[in-house]
Amino acid sequence: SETETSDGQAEASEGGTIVVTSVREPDTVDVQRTTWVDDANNHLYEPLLRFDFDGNIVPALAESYEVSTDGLVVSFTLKEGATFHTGTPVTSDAVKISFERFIESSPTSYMIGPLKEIKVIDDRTFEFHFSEPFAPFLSNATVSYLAPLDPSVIGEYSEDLTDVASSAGILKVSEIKRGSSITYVPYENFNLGPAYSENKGAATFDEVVFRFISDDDTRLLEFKRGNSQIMMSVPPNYIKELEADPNVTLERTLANGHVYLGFNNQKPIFQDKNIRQAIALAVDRSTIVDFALEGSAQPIYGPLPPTIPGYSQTVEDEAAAKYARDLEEAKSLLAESGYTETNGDGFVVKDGKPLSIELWVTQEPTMQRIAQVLQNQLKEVGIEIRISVQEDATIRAQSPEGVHEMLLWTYGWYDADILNSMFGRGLSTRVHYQNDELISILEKARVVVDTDERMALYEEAQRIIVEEAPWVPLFVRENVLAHRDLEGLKIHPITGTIIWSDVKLKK
Amino acid sequence: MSGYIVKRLFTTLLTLLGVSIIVFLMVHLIPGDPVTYILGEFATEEAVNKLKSELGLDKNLLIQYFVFLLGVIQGDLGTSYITGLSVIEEIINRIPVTFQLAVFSLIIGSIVGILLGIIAAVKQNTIFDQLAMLISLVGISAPGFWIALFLIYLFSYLIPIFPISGYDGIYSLILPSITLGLGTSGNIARMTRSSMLEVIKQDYMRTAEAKGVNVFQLIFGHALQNALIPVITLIGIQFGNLLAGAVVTETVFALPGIGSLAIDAIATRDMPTVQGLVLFMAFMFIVVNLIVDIFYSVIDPRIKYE
Amino acid sequence: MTTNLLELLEKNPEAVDEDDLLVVENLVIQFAAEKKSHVRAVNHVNFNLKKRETVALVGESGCGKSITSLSIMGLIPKHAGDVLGSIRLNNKELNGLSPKKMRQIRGKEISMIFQEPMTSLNPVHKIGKQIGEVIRLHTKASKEEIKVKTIEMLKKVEIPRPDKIINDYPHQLSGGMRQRVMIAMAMACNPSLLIADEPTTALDVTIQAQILDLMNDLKDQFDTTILLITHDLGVVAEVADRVMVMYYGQIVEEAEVTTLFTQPKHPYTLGLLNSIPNLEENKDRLDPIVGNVPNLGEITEGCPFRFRCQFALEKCSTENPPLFNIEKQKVRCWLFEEEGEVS
Amino acid sequence: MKEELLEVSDLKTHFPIQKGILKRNTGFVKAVDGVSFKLAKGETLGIVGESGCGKSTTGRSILRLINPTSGSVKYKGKEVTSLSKGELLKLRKEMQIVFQDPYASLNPRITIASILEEALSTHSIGKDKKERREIVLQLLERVGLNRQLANRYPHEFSGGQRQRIGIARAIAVNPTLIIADEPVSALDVSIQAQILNLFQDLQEQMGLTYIFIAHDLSVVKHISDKIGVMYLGRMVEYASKDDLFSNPSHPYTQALMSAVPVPNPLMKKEKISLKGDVPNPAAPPSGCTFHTRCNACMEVCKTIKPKDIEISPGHVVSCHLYDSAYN
Amino acid sequence: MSGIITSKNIDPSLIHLQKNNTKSYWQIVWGRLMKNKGAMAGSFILIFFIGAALLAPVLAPFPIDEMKMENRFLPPSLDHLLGTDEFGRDILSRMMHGGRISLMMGLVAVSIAGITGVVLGVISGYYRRIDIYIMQMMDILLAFPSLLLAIAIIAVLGVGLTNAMIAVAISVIPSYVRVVRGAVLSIREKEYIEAVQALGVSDFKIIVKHIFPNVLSPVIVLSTLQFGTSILAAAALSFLGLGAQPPTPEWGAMAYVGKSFLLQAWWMSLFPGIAIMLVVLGFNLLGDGLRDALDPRLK
Ligand SMILES: Nc1ncnc2c1ncn2[C@@H]1O[C@H](COP(=O)(O)OP(=O)(O)OP(=O)(O)O)[C@@H](O)[C@H]1O
Ligand SMILES: Nc1ncnc2c1ncn2[C@@H]1O[C@H](COP(=O)(O)OP(=O)(O)OP(=O)(O)O)[C@@H](O)[C@H]1O
Ligand SMILES: [Mg+2]
Ligand SMILES: [Mg+2]
Repeated sequence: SETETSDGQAEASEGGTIVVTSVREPDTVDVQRTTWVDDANNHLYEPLLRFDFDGNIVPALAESYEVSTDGLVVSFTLKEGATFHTGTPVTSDAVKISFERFIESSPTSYMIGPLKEIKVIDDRTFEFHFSEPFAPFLSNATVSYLAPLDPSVIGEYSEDLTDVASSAGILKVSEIKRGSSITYVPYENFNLGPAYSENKGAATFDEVVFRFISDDDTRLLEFKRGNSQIMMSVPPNYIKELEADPNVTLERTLANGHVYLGFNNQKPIFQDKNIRQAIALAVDRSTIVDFALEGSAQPIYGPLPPTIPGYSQTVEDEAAAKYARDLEEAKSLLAESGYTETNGDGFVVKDGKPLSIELWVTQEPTMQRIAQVLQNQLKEVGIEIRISVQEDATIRAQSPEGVHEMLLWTYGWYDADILNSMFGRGLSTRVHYQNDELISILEKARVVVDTDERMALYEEAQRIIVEEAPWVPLFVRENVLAHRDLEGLKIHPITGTIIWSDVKLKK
Repeated sequence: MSGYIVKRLFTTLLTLLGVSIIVFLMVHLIPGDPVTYILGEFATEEAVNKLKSELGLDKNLLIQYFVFLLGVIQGDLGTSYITGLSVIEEIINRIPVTFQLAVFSLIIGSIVGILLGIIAAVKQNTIFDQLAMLISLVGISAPGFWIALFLIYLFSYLIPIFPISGYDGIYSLILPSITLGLGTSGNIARMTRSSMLEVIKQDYMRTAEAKGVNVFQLIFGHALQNALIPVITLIGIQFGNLLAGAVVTETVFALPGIGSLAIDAIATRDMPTVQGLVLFMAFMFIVVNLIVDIFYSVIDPRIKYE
Repeated sequence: MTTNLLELLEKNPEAVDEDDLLVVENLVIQFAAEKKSHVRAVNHVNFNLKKRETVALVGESGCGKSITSLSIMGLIPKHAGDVLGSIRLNNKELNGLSPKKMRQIRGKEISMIFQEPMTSLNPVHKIGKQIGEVIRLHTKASKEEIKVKTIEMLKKVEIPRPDKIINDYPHQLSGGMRQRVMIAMAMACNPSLLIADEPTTALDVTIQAQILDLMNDLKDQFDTTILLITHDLGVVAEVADRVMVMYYGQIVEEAEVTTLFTQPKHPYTLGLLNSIPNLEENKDRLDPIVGNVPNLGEITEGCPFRFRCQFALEKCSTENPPLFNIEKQKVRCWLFEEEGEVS
Repeated sequence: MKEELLEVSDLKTHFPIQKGILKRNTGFVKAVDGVSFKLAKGETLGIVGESGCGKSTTGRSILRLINPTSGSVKYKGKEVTSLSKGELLKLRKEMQIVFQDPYASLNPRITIASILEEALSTHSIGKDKKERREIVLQLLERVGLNRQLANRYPHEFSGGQRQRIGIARAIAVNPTLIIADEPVSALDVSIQAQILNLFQDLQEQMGLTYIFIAHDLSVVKHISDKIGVMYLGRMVEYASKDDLFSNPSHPYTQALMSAVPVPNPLMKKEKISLKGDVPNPAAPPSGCTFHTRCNACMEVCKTIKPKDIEISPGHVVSCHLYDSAYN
Repeated sequence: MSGIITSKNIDPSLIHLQKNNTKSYWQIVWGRLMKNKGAMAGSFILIFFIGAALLAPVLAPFPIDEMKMENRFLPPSLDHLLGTDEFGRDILSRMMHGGRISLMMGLVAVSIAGITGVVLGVISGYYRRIDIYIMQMMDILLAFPSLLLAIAIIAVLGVGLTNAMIAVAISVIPSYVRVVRGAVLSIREKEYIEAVQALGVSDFKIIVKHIFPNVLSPVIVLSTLQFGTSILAAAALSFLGLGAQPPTPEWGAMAYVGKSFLLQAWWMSLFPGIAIMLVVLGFNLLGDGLRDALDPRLK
């Protein structure tokens, strides 16, 4: 129920409180102490680099950067006049102190690669020296984990920055009510607005309140009643409902990763490629997308989603052709491996043992729906799926030990190096797939400095993965965000984060 | 009287000790390594070992328990694996909401329950009795989450007079308190009724009647105090159940209480938090029952001199 | 039998006797039983209590002694049973009195003490409060006066240190003490009638002797009439002036205490006296009444005692005898049809 | 002199009073504190005393339903207090008990026939089910109940009838000694007389020996050959019935006798009234436990426990009045 | 032997007054139960639900796991009496099958708790020496509010139907122990126990023959009530996502899933919720009726 002015344009105003309802409360606002950053605290931090809307790496806190030809040194020049929330200027020394703390204590410190040292050249110039080339570094430097923190605060509070978080992002913390909400206010001296936003300075609203409501329905009701302007993570089943509401705008962005059905490739049954491919052939992605996700996803066949540089449309098309649902083909692959339907119960057997696989799923309702659909689809080729619901944490902790048979899991990253994390030597904690050829390609891609060359390597790697089918990529989720009564809200198409610079409340 | 209290305090201490052992074992029997969880799966062996010794996980179980117990005695329930915050602080942050919620529901439940119970007992075997008992049975039988959904749909969505979720002062607690209070009132009503009926049969009630006491005084002056003795125990137990029942209610109403903290902690396997919470709630429960017991001896003079 | 109730009433025009404190006429108490019928627990009971008299009501368990007394107090709840007939205290009809009026009589004009001193006091109230409550209910005394009166009453029932006892709870007292407190409570408003329902049954003999003494003393002090309900013939012999013997809801014999013990007429009374061992004489064998005390509703016609009676006549099984007057004694037995006249 | 069947000497049974946090024993209820008597076969010993004085505990201790604290109980010359489990089972066949409460003493869930059957099968009486059934029916008749009632449940009987069933259970195993713990206290006078007669009949027929506990002195007098008067765990006077009544010697016995109301309004006897209440057995008075209520109390009574003194053969009194040392 | 009995001694009144109407305890209880309106209503509800659950394989109109996407979110209609869910599965059919799970959860939880509780309770009540230890243990268990205890147990055992049942069962044990112990204590004081002890009957026989049957009625009453409580607790756990997991059509889990579709398909959570409430209500009504009917105060 907004009032429209005579010329049909809703008037926007400065100031006001924007309420965002979000699902998960950040563990902490100290980004160097967590493995989880999302929209609820991303805006606190200003990384050195960022992606533009096309996926190119562009300067952010850094004015410019340069990679040496041997790939061992990356040098940055900081923008003039950037300050942390406390007013402390962002200097090379500050960056060094912050990164040292990061390396020492962040659970994600591996992101910085084989860093030898940080050399401060002058107030605004510094160099990262690596012991060997580390290609993913630039993409990693776009992520909040690697954003510098305020050394004045670190000095004072070193261990626990939870209540005093200070970085150089567009918003700063105003109040934290644990278990309930975090309130942010625009950082008044912010001047690092990216190229793709109109306003380069501080945001103009008064405050943003992130309220954390894990219950989907409650979150929805709050939003529908207008108690909140932004609803994050709209559950798929509410999309239709919200689309029908003229006051509501939905923003959909593809995730930086996909949901996949992962095999534990160490298990004897999955060392048989026929079985893996048969399962891949039995899956009907569009049904999953349409009915478990209410259409808010895009089916995917290849290893990388379009949102990660390194995605290749050709690979995707090849994969899609290879693994388009084909029940007959799946059945014959199974038969080739000795699994046939004999006893009339619809399930295939070999040596009297039915092909029955346990699938680990988290408690998330959507995942559970997907699992049920998968269960139905695999049943059509005679494979029995036993759904076993595990806590998120259990899966994280147990899957590296290889106790699972199959899991429904997801990944998200900004760089194709994720493939190394998934299949690299000793790193394949979810699918336990080790292929020397693949590993050597992936390792090479980590040290190659030239982007084109690197992308070519990734394409090669992807082809192997498609052929070998150590997992079944299912779909790329759409992150759906709903907002109302706002103007100027943009979502970054690659990272999916909210761009706060231009956001204004409608009157 | 003080002897009685000392005795109760001692058994309470014993119980607390048992509770702490169970809680401790529970957490340490869990499969899965907290260290992997904290550091993530890419952590180096060295880091793992370092953290292990920091957390004392390399010591034997008995020592670990004593360290834990020592901490507990000093009010230190450890730090969360996830947030790195002190568990006790986290709980203290969250407890006001849960506590208020439990207290309000208990007040609602007790008032409604005791009144229903009195009506049912005084009008035994009439339609009032049957109605009151049916109401209380429905209160007991209806799943809490279902009542919550129903109330939200009705009073927040269709007729928006209450906030749907979140905590914004006492007003936000009305629907959750009703949700929780309903089940409680059912239990209390039934207990009040049967206890009242029992008391009405007692000889001293006949004595009071023979004195010429009127019906009102008979019920409120003579019967109620006796009848409330078992009801008060029940209220004590209910308080504990309310704290636990808050888990469901807080989840549905998105209240920042210890119930929702518990669910989050379980989902993330944040064992120090789970451990701290369980210990804390058990502690609360025991303390409340202790208070109830002592309060008891005030209304039932027989206990004082036991 | 029910239909001519009114007739019966008419046939017995009130014999107004100045000395009569309580007159009970044609008292019938019936309880609802299965299938909409009802059973009579008390069946056409007539008696009167004179001022300053101690009358004992004896009979075996379940014969209706307690509910007779409760009906006088108006304590039989309406939904449980019907009380028919007339109960007059000082010529004032009590049966049918409004609950409010009845409350003013209870505790003030008629008091009652019960068998179980252990459970008859409210466990959560102090002794002083419980005694004080009667006084508060029936007089306009101030708090201070109530306390003084309470202590005075406790002194009267020979309780030591009454000013301390008023702050005690019942469970802190022994059985005998509690019964004294009950008596103090009953006598606090100086009632004209005290009903004592087996006041000493639960007590030891030595304590029983104390309590009986005390009741006798108080009776003289307060000019109270006592209706003593008991099954102990020894107690009856010691304290009663007059005795009524009850069997299956009826009074079967009524007489002065000496008459009853020396010349019992009803076979039941006789049987009772033969059943009890006696300290003062040696019997080799007792001579009990055969059979059992019948349950309520078991016997519907004839004399209810005939199954246990050695002298039962043909007539006994068809017709219930009326009360025959033989001098000052009354007997409900066909054996005395000739001798006596129907009262 | 007849052969002694039972000899109890200085029997003591103390119950710990558990108090405090650790359930430490903070004292003892001296429920039975030095009881001695002898009983010959075929005799009846009556025990009277006020409630809580330890009558039941005495009975139970003799039967070893409670293990006595000290003292000896000799049955047919054999020490009972030290019997092993197996020997105890044999004793159970010799000694039986009948209880006060006719409502609580029968299991409401099983028929009276199986209640009696159980007694028989426990001691392997009767060859088979059929024979035992026949014995059960005979037992019922023996206590004056109709055979046809065998398959009924306890709740279908009146108090007096139940008491008969209780007695049938006790005599089922053909015991020599029956301890009857207030078997008639809960009954109406007319029924009480029936049961007393039944006891006497059975004694005649089966040569039973009784310990008959009651608080009603007239009942005890009626049925007993010897009488023991108990006060606060002690037997203060013990004599043959005739001795006791012709020459009651302990002040308590005297008071008790005078307090019993006599069902004869023409006889007004002189009363000796006792002051005060029965003291708490957990905190009994010092010296002679009766001194607080005694009309003949001397200084010595307050401090020194009286000894048992045999004032005439078989007549024992525990009172300083008869102790030459103090008079 | 019978010769000594004079006919005078045998009670004449008894024979003619008490006709052949001898009834055992259980017959009396049955008679009382049949007269209790609440218990009858409760039984009726339960028979209905149990019948539906038992006959589910025969009666359920649709298979429970067949997905028909074209039938999604159909509101209640003649075809689908209770509507369909997000995969076009018939809710009625799923609920009929789900009833088996919910009832089974109650049954298993009550059986585990009942057996453990009765054994512990009898031991605790009969052998006083062990009593304080068992009771202290129960006090410790009781110190955890029951849902919390269940959640804590699940935190250890992991989520899932079986674990939820175990958790609920454990949290219920103390109430059995308390009730049974109380009953044993009061029965132990009864003279008839002493009488059989005096006869020399062994402890084991006394417990089995004399104590246990008397403990049975409070246990039956408690079990009936706990049945309801357990179903409720299990549903609450499922609702929190800790119990039964999809596609298992447990009612609590169905309500949980349905909750996500509250505004577009209210029937998905409404009906399972009602079913839980009715079944629990049924057990409570029956339990109350049993409590009255089993009242040991015969006559
Ligand atoms: N509320 C009632 N409903 C039905 N019957 C009742 C009720 N109250 C008493 N009775 C019956 O009335 C009869 C007389 O009872 P009452 O209590 O007067 O007996 P009593 O002579 O006092 O016996 P006792 O010596 O055992 O006290 C009994 O058979 C009893 O069962
Ligand atoms: N098991 C027990 N534990 C503790 N104290 C007991 C126990 N049994 C009896 N007593 C106490 O021992 C004393 C004697 O009890 P006992 O039952 O022998 O008395 P009694 O003479 O039979 O009394 P009554 O006439 O009331 O049956 C009482 O004070 C009683 O409280
Ligand atoms: Mg009575
Ligand atoms: Mg006794």
